[in-house]
Amino acid sequence: MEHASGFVLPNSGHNRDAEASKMGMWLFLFTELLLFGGLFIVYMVYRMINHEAFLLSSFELDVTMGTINTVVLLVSSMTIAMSITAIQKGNIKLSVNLLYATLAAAIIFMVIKYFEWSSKIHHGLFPGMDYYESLPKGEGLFFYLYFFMTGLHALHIIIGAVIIGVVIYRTKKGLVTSEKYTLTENAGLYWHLVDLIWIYLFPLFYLIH
Amino acid sequence: MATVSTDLNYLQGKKGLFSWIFSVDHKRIGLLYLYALITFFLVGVTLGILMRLELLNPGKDLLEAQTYNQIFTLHGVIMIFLFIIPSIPAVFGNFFLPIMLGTDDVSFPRLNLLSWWIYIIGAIMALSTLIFGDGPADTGWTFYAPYSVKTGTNVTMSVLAAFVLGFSSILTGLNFIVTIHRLRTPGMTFLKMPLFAWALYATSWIQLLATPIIGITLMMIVAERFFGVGLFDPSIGGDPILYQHLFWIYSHPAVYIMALPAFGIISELLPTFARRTIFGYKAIAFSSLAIAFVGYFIWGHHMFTSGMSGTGRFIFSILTFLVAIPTAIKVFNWVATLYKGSIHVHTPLLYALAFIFQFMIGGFTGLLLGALATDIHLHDTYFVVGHFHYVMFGGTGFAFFGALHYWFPKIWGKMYNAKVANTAFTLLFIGFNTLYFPMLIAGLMGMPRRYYDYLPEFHLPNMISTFGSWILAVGLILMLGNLIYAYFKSKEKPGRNPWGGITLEWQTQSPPPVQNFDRMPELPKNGPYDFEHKPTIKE
Amino acid sequence: MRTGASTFAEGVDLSLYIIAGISIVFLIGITAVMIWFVFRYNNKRNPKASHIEGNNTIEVVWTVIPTILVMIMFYYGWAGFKPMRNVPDNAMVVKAYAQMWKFSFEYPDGTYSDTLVVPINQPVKLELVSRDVLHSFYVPAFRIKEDMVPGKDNFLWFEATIEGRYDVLCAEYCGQLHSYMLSSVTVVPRQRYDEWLAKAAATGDDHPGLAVMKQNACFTCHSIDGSKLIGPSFKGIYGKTEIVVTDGAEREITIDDEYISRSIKDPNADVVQGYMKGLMISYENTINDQQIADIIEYIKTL
Amino acid sequence: MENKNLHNTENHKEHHISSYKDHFSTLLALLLLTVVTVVVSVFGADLRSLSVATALLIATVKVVVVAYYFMHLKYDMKLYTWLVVLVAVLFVAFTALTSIEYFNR
Ligand code: HEA
Ligand code: HEA
Ligand code: HEC
Ligand code: CUA
Ligand SMILES: [Cu+2]
Repeated sequence: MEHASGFVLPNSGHNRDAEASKMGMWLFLFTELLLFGGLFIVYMVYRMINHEAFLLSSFELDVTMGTINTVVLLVSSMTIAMSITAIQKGNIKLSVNLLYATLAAAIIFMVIKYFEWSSKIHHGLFPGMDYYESLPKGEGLFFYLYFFMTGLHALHIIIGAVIIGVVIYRTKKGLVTSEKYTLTENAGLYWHLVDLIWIYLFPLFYLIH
Repeated sequence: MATVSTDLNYLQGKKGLFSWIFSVDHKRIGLLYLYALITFFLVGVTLGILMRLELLNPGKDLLEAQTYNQIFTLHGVIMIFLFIIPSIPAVFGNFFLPIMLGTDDVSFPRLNLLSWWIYIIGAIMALSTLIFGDGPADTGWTFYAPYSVKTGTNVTMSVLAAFVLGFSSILTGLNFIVTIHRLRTPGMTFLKMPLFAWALYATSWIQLLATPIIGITLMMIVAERFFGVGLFDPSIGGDPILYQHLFWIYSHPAVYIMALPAFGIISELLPTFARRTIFGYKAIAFSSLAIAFVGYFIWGHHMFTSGMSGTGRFIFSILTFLVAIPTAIKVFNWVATLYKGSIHVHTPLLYALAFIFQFMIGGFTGLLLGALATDIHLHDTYFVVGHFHYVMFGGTGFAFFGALHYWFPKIWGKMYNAKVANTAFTLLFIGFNTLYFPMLIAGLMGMPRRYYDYLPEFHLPNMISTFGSWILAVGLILMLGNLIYAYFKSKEKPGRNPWGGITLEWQTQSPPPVQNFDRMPELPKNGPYDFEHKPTIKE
Repeated sequence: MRTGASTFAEGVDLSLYIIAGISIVFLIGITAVMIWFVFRYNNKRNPKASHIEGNNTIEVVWTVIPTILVMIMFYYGWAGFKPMRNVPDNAMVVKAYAQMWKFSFEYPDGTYSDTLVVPINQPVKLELVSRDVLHSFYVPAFRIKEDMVPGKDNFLWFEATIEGRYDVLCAEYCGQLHSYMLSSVTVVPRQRYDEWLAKAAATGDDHPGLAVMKQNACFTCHSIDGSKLIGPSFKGIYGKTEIVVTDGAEREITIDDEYISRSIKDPNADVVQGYMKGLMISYENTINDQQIADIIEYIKTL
Repeated sequence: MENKNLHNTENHKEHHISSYKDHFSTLLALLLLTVVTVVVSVFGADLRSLSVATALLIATVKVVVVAYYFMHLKYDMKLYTWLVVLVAVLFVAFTALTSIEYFNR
């Protein structure tokens, strides 16, 4: 910003600084990682003291669905990464289409998650339900954590989807260009984080056999 | 480059409430924090006085047991989450970090405003428990499960408030880190950065990387209170001690969120008033990072009697002692900075000296708590209460007051009455020690904390302590009164650099212009405290 | 510091003196030096400052010395603590129960008592059990403290060395009457201990319901004389109608066998108007149906 | 006026643009790892604790791949890589200290 007395401070908080936005995004991702980190610690400890129960409960989860969802998320990670490449190369249309593809993946993920959750809830496994209350020691914790962690993760998927929606809108309006694509980049970072967390959730809940 | 400035200062320009609460100017946001903080501090302090009155004599005096329990919880929550954690970074960090770095704002000015709003929302939530729901929580600020899950008071709201406040803290930290990385003026390398900036840098990392853990932990408590399945309930395979682990994984590092910025303030005050370069710049800068880092791994010292394993106690105790070393390094370097200086004794320096003295007592009592044998006896007694008031109030609180007196002329372009300020300081110092030293004695005698009533043998220390609280109260009122009077009535214009300071904020006008500088800031030749080659500052 | 009346006192006090001793030397030393500098290098005496940037040797010195000192402190702390976790084989085992806001003790022969009586020079192991929330068993004179965690088998042990009566305090915040959760431990010669135990073991002639209620500390919260404590008084409640809150809705009930039994097994299902939810815990697993019947019989007599 | 910050000691010179092909290969690698981890744990169920370790190990490899290529760590300032390592160290230390405590109960 220019000063009344006619000089410009070389580095200014009011200037556009793409690197700063990216750094801010990374730092934010760290906090997200540790947010889940707390839950992973809970998971670890409870698994340690309820070893067998966790093992037994994990058989209740549907590996096929989990695997499909993993694949969906990985593909979506690729599409959004490609979308950044596209915008960098100035290919606005392709970039938007790839974002749509990512959005579609997010929706598929949520739909599958919906079916998974509803079948669990149908069995009365949601915390507070009768069947849940009657579970043997330790198994209840497994499902509690399952719902808490995948629920929080799903919340992140929704937020990510909204962000991607915003990027699509702004790209279409021409506010994101091959010169100014920080927004797409940051949305990409966020989306990858969602993927990262799932990469750990998947084996911890579905595959520990 | 103009010599006479035509810039408006940040207090002029837009007027009116909205121009403040929606301002993205880091200086205005800093002051918004200041006013909010002082308000909450006064609420917290009044609760403190009430507790002391109740504890003046054994037996019931003026409060019900339940009320007392709610009061100390609210006192703790206000003091920790609303006052001391934001205090120095949010007020002085916001105001001075960009100026000290030679830039015009933080990296994300709007995010900065958002942090303040989140802070206010969190604060309103915390205080709303006074009016709505079933009254403020009665769990202690630690919210230990399973009691916090069982009690009928409004724990949910208090916990949600702490959660929201955590966000504010995270965003401020994030903003500062990026600002420090991106916006230093050319020529100011990391090793030429003022030590206050270093301290904030280390603090910000703790805010960023520790706060999420408490966020999620508190969410678990909320979920517990809604679904009531017993995440920490042993009968279904849970473990109440796990809650404590998670809580302290955040809350121990959090005590360094409180302490490090205060260290930064002291590192600014001493060279200014000794008119010489600081002793051991690098040692002080890096020890902040060391404290921040080691501080992550010693949370277990709050749980020595919880039934942790022997190995756990061993490891946490030894690591706790390690954290004393970087702190020791700082203290020694500070004292050495006074050596062969040319010392000007002004109010801020007095606060700095009192800080060193009181923080040492706080730190040494910390060592007694960190040793296994003694902690078994002292854990959860008034010794701990004495310890943390010494470090938090005697340390950070005094540093905060010192900073307030140091930067008062810069922030408002006015000057307070030095005599009154010194008198207030003396009262605060005497009152403080009369209030808290007897608590250490009571603790050694075995008086547990969070006690509404106590056995007659603890009467004497409690009585002295309550007397101390009155002296302290008088000192505090005098100090605030003096500053408020100066704010409204002072005619004295302190000029750019009343203390002969060297960091960049002293090169600009008092109060600073909207853009922070009215001329290009000039860095001293060799590092930030190079008083030998101090740039001349024309009015 | 009060007199140490157990074998641990020596170790704890020694580490206390060592750490406090080193600390006080540093505290006084550093403060004195600081004040001296402020005085000696005052700008009037020393108008021109010397700009000393630092000195690596001295930095190393004042890093290494405190490191050594804190390791010494750590060592004594550890040494004083270590015996606390190694229970001798000949220890007498007593179970200590805690619940809001009362301690009770169960002796090897099944005797219950509100206060602890132990023989002198006899290692005693306390198995710590909490029935509701966290409590902490604290005897300042013995320098012992350990949390009582629901669902976890904690323990501590001690060997008393001086006869007398010492305070037992609850050191972990546990709710409204935390500060009144007191008991005592009396140290007596072996012979007096045996006598006491024999007398305490002899069943009293209390009403069986009263005995059960005493054992479960119902009277910390309920009175039998009509005065209101934490919970409603038992005086004359049998057959009375009152308003309770069930799932947030108020309704009127009559106090009968079934209601009392439910109040004991699931107290939070119906909460008496004007009282707080969550305070009384379920006694479903501690009091059996026969005992509940006794309690009801007893309440009827009030 | 579009003025960027002059301060460039930490800026790197050129923005690297990853090709579509690179992204696709990365995806293939990730899918392969997914297949491996599912196979190991579903069909190697008797390996039990071994399969936990392998599952976590493979997950970590996947995470590194995502971070390195998709999240562009490979081409960004080294600072980011260091910070990610720092966060990882911190988290591992938290879990390690906690589990030491619980293992020795
Ligand atoms: C500003 C906040 C702050 C700071 C800086 C500290 C600093 C320290 N604290 Fe404190 N602490 C609290 C705030 C703080 N604490 C709070 C709020 C609680 C209670 C929470 C609750 O339960 O409600 C607490 C509780 C607490 C406990 C738990 C007690 C218990 O509940 O049983 C312990 C135990 O180890 C401890 C230890 C320490 C140590 C070793 C330091 C060290 O960092 C101190 C280091 C400093 C020095 C050692 C002095 C300076 C050094 C020299 C002058 C050089 C000479 C030195 C040597 C020769 C070694 N603290
Ligand atoms: C920065 C932190 C901070 C500060 C500054 C203080 C300040 C004070 N605290 Fe604080 N205290 C805590 C943090 C702090 N406290 C925490 C974290 C706890 C633990 C809570 C828990 O256990 O969960 C605690 C617990 C605690 C206890 C222990 C309660 C118990 O365990 O039973 C006591 C007891 O005396 C106490 C007293 C005081 C007093 C007398 C002050 C004094 O400093 C207050 C001095 C008062 C004045 C100087 C009054 C001045 C002004 C006025 C009276 C005017 C008011 C005017 C208007 C409102 C217009 N505090
Ligand atoms: C920690 C305090 C506490 C303890 C200990 C306690 N209670 Fe209660 N009790 C309460 C409170 C508070 C209520 C009222 C709220 C409610 O109904 O849950 C209550 C309600 C009751 C009622 C219903 C009274 C009415 O007027 O409807 C009965 C019966 C009762 N308790 C029996 C017992 C028995 C028997 C014991 C011991 C084995 C016991 N309580 C121990 C706190 C306690
Ligand atoms: Cu029981 Cu405090
Ligand atoms: Cu701590």
